[in-house]
Amino acid sequence: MSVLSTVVSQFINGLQSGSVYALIALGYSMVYGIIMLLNFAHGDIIMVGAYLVWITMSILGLPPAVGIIAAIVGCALLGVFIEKIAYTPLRKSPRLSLLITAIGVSFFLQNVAQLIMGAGSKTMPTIVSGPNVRLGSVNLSFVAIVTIVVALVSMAVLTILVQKTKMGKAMRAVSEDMGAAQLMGISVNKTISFTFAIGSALAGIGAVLYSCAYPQASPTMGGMLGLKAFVAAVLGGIGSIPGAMIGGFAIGVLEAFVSAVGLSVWKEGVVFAILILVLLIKPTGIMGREIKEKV
Amino acid sequence: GGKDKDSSIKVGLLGCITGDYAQYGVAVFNGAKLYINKVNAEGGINGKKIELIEYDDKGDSTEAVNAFTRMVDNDGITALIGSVLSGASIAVVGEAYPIGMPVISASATAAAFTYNEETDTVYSNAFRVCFIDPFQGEKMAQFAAEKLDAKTAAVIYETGNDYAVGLKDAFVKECAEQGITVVADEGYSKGDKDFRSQLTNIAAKEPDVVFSPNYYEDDGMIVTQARQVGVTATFLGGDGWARVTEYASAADLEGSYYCSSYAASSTDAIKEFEAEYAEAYNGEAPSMFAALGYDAAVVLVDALKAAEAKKLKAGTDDYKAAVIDAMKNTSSVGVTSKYSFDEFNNPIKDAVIIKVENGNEVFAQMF
Amino acid sequence: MLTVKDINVFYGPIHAIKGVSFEVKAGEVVALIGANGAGKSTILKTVSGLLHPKTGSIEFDGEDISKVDPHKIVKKGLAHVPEGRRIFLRMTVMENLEMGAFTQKSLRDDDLERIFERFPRLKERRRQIAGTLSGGEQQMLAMGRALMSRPKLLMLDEPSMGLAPILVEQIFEIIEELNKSGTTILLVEQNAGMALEVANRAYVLETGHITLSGTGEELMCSEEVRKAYLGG
Amino acid sequence: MKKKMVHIPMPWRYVINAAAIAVIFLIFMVLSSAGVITNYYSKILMLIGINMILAVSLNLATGYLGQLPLGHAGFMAVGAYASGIFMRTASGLPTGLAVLLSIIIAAVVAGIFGFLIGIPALRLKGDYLAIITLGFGEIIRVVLLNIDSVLGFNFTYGAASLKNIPKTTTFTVTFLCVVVVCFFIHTMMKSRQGRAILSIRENEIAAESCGIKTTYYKTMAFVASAAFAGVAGSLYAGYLGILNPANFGFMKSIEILVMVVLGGMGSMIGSLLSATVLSALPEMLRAFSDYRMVAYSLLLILVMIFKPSGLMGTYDFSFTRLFGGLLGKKTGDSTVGKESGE
Amino acid sequence: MSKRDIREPFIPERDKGLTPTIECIGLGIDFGGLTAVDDFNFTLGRTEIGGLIGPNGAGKTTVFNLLTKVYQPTRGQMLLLGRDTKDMTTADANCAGIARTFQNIRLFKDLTVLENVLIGLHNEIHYTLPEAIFRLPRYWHAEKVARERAIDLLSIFNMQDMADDIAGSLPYGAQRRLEIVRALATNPTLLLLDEPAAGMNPSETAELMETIRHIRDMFKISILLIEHDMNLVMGICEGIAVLNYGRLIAKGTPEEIKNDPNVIEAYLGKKEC
Ligand SMILES: Nc1ncnc2c1ncn2[C@@H]1O[C@H](COP(=O)(O)OP(=O)(O)OP(=O)(O)O)[C@@H](O)[C@H]1O
Ligand SMILES: Nc1ncnc2c1ncn2[C@@H]1O[C@H](COP(=O)(O)OP(=O)(O)OP(=O)(O)O)[C@@H](O)[C@H]1O
Ligand SMILES: [Mg+2]
Ligand SMILES: [Mg+2]
Repeated sequence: MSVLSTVVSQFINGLQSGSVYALIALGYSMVYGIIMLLNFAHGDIIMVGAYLVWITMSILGLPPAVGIIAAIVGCALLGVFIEKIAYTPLRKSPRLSLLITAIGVSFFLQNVAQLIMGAGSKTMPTIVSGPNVRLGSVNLSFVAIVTIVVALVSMAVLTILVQKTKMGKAMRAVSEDMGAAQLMGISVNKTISFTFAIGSALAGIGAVLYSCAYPQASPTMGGMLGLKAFVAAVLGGIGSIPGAMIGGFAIGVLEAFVSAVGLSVWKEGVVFAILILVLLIKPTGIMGREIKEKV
Repeated sequence: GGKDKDSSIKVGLLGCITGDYAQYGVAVFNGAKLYINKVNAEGGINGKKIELIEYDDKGDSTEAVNAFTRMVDNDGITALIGSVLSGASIAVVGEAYPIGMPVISASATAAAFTYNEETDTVYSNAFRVCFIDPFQGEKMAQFAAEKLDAKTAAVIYETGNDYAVGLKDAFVKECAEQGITVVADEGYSKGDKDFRSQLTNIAAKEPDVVFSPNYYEDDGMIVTQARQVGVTATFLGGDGWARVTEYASAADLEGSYYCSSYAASSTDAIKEFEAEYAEAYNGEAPSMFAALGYDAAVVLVDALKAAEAKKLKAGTDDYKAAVIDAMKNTSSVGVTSKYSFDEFNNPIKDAVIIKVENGNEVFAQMF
Repeated sequence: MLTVKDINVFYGPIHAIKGVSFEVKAGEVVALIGANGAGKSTILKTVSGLLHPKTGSIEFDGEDISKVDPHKIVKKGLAHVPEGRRIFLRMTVMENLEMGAFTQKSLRDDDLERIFERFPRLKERRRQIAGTLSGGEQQMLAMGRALMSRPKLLMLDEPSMGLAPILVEQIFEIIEELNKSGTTILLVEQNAGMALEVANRAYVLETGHITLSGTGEELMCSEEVRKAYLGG
Repeated sequence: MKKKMVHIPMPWRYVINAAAIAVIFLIFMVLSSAGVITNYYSKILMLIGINMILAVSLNLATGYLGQLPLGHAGFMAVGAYASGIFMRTASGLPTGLAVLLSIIIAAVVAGIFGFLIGIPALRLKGDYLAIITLGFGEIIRVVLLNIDSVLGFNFTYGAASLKNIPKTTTFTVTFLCVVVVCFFIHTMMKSRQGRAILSIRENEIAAESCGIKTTYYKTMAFVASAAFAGVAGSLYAGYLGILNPANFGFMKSIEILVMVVLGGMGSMIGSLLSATVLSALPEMLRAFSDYRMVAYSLLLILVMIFKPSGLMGTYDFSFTRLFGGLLGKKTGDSTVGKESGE
Repeated sequence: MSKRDIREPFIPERDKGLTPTIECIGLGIDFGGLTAVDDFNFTLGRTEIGGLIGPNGAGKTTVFNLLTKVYQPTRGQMLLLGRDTKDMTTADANCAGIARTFQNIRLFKDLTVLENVLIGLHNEIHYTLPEAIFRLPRYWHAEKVARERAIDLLSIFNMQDMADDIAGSLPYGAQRRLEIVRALATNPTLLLLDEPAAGMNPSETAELMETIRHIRDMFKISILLIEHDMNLVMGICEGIAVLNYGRLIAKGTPEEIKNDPNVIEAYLGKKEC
């Protein structure tokens, strides 16, 4: 293989995993945007999504489409349910309490999943399949193409949703000042639930794509994924949709190249070092808008 | 139930049954419990039931030490099966050695579990029924050279995992002896699911064999992705490969070899064990960890019998010494092998080489 | 239009409003005056649904709204410019105004024009981030935003606070103007003199009770009011 | 809201505090020599002590300074390794001296790391500070894990663990460290420096306008917080005798944060209490086996929902207040401690 | 603009021979494209009470932020007691003698009133961290002195009884007064008050006026205040500067300002105050 095609292959590798990070980061970012909560349970919602795919397809033997819908709808419902049970009562509490609750929810989901599904991982059935594409000497896997395309489309839809619809406006208002938003005629509860539903549905899509690329589901799979998505969201500028996208791709590609040059041992170190560097140069992330406090 | 103290022999069972490595812990627990329950059902030892004190350590050294101390102080155990992970097991031995507590682990593969290199001390109380890490690495390098005529090799392993690192180090060292050139040395971190970058590099070097001494879930993923990025080499692995066929396709795995202490359905004893296990645990098929858990219990129970035969009182120092002594000179027969221990308390048994054929893990040869 | 009957409002254990009743008739300007902490803002918050009374009733346009959520009350035609303005600091001036029209089907240019006419400063600063506006500019924005929802009843909480004298005058002019064009207004003010001047009727609030009420002029002449709120 | 304050005069307050601490210590010693406190319980007590130090040290940065560092385990790791490496080579020294030195070394090394990391990190605020410290914590872990294999020396032993560290941590040593650390933090917070730290939490711009060099005090609090985490690390090294980078991951930092928030931000007694509860809880839940972690997580969620400001709010306990209360008069420390309106 | 030399204080004869407290020469700042303050020339004598007025958004608070170094000026120079303040931070400016209150109150809300003042006294208290940790005599002494001083300062506003209340729980007016006390505690030569009477009723405002004058006489400092309440401004200011769109449009005595047609048009409105 030529150097160039290796580089291109590595780049595609990075884009593929980056797409998944980006989708998850988006959900992270949206939830953060609206209630300023680092939703540590977000990664675990993905885990639930993956199990939902596994259950519908491997246990119930239903076709992939059903599995995909089950994951997306299931995750959205779970997200809203968690928000209602665990986060709503804490809306007026210090933010850190909310953070700890989110950590509690994350532990809870992991351990319950382990109790129900067992500790080992489940092998995912094939969800999508198709022919690989050859571009010159570069081998493009079907799954990679699907992953990248789905991520890009989700992103576009979401951008339109947030910028052009009333719900999107409501989300922005609620994220700034819940009281004032109510006075504008916005239903805060509905808006927050909606945000969780969308964010978690994205996690559901993420779960499906992840399962296509890495066909295993385990109770602890959400932890590392969640963390990386979190990093991606912050890198891109938390609260920003294109930011989450850029952050996700950046981390995916970065990881791919760090591993490619034989530094995979230091991958996490390098990713965090880059993150730190970016934050020091631009403290609100790549796309984050800096809001100076007026004195 | 400690009402009648003499009516039971208390044995600790320690390992990670929650957390990232819970699947190994649960398997070891299941295997060990299967045998102990069997012994109890048959009337126990000397009319005494074996009472298992089971604690979870989450794979965490601190928790393991605390749980072990609790077993000793509050529960009054006489011997310990555990822990499951090497790190936790080493920490526990540090506590168990000074008090002469017999310990047998089903899965602590790190050499340091029974032998402290720096102080040159053998922990005389600690035994294991699994291979040590270097043994498997050496075996596979020899196998690659002698049976596969490999000239070049690549390795891919989890860097933060002492098991994987131990196997890989031994493999690389032995390769040098055997005249195999290691052309690529790629690592990854715990929790990684994407190995394409490393595998793309390996593919570019076109090695004869790839040694992937990790746990089966990762190995399955690695082999799958390797084929996607164009690695055609024969894959080799350690005993962590057991059940790998559930995690990668038959085509991708075809012709891979790994070294193990356990080959599913390969002997009558194993078949019987599989049947018992399936009956006890909802039809589940046992993994190597389950088999080793079972074997650890077998070796320990035999040693307990020896101590009982000496009419010693469970829990006393003499009793423990007798158990240790009996284990040292054991000739127990477990499901995977007949056991005896070398000077470092490591089991002397041949490795089983398993080959993946048509999606089945079949016994290839003893090596 | 608005009838408040015997409401009691609590902040946890703090009994902030103790059996207050008053009414605002369609087309009126009604002022609520009183010292710091008397409970003026609390009453407005209760009317707009941000707080709910423990007992008592609030009728708006013949409907009991004492247990209705604020966003539904806004849709019924009640706008509240809260204390401290509560504009969306990270949005631009324009976006704030759009938010004001949230209950409307679409943003209407004539609404926008009217507001820019009243507050030319806002037009100038259309694209500025609201958080960087000066205090007075923020106040204008808050009023402009409330007007975007075309309210039947507009509640203003200390609209003159922090404003330049010329603007204070303007604000009161605007209040009169709005009232003339048919908007009913409930006004809370520290600046009692100005408030009583524009008000048809006014209530004086002291530590959660209404102690006086009457027409603007009556109160202006009242000895007690002069002493306490008009500086002698 | 007004409290009548009757101050117990100063020297007496010290005597009361010292006596109370001595009594607690004596009770433990008596109980352990009577065999009531077994080896197991004393191990748990040591662990509680270590976690107490971690919690109060993080509380300094979180509760008092108002920042949210998520890399506290990194400082603990640095301290633990520094101390562990020292102890492995210090066999010639008398044990007491070696232990003392190891603790000081751990504190200094962790403090230096705190400084190096604090300088860039403290330029950021809120969640950005959280993520950047998380990053540093992870980098520390990755370096500890890989530095040997890269540079080819035997220093941390990476994944194979740093073994054979003398197990010198005893109940007494832990107890003393807890007392000293708490004393340091307590007296620091009741000084002008402590007030400067609090003012930054309350309103940074106003603090600057009061002539407080905020960068300096932020760094100071951060370094102190790191150094004390190093002390905890040192005790941990001597407690377990074996160190593996995996023990100091991101989850450990989270665990410490949970202690601080659960106890009540800015409440030292809260940190101490929740460190106790959260260290003992998994042990108490052992009987639940499989359900243990589920119960733990549920408890976490429930406490936060029903007591969002933490177990103790911002309440700070003082022996003298208790003592004064017993004497039937109210005393108050008018600086740090303040009663939350329950 | 009145004919007076822009480099002169309002009452040049009072503090003859003394360097003015503050001298701004052509000070200006831009925010992106927006020029918030431009060509700001202003001098305040050692014991003067000055007023800064102007329409909303004229740039008054921004001037305060420039003086306290919260913002760095885009152009121009600022001398504090004759010293250039170019490289100072906010904290340095305070140490050099500028203290302020904020338009939107910025107290240390969760701390007590006394602690708020003690934090103001931060640089007046002298002991090192080790002295504090080991509670050496200097610590006790300095703390005792500081506490007494804090209570003294609080008693200027009759707030000594509130010393142990949580600052955030005080009524609004008291919070404003506490901010002034905290600013005074930093031992300033120039005190900047941003709308000190906002949210106060007329009788409270009258009281505040007295107190401000009293503070000047007692501490012999200069005071610059922003206020929209003309009773207060005209009542106590010895000189007034009027800003509009970031530029000075008038400067002079209250009488002069009251009758300046520019000011009436831009700020006061037609009605008599
Ligand atoms: N969020 C709250 N929690 C507790 N008490 C509150 C809260 N908000 C207001 N209060 C109390 O309720 C009473 C009434 O407050 P309110 O804000 O309605 O007064 P106000 O008349 O608007 O005063 P001001 O002129 O200062 O705006 C006061 O005693 C106040 O301290
Ligand atoms: N950080 C900033 N970024 C952008 N524009 C700013 C910033 N700070 C102030 N401005 C603008 O500068 C102008 C002056 O603001 P400033 O706050 O100084 O007004 P002010 O005279 O104090 O008004 P008020 O009396 O209403 O408080 C305003 O138009 C404001 O929008
Ligand atoms: Mg009010
Ligand atoms: Mg201003």
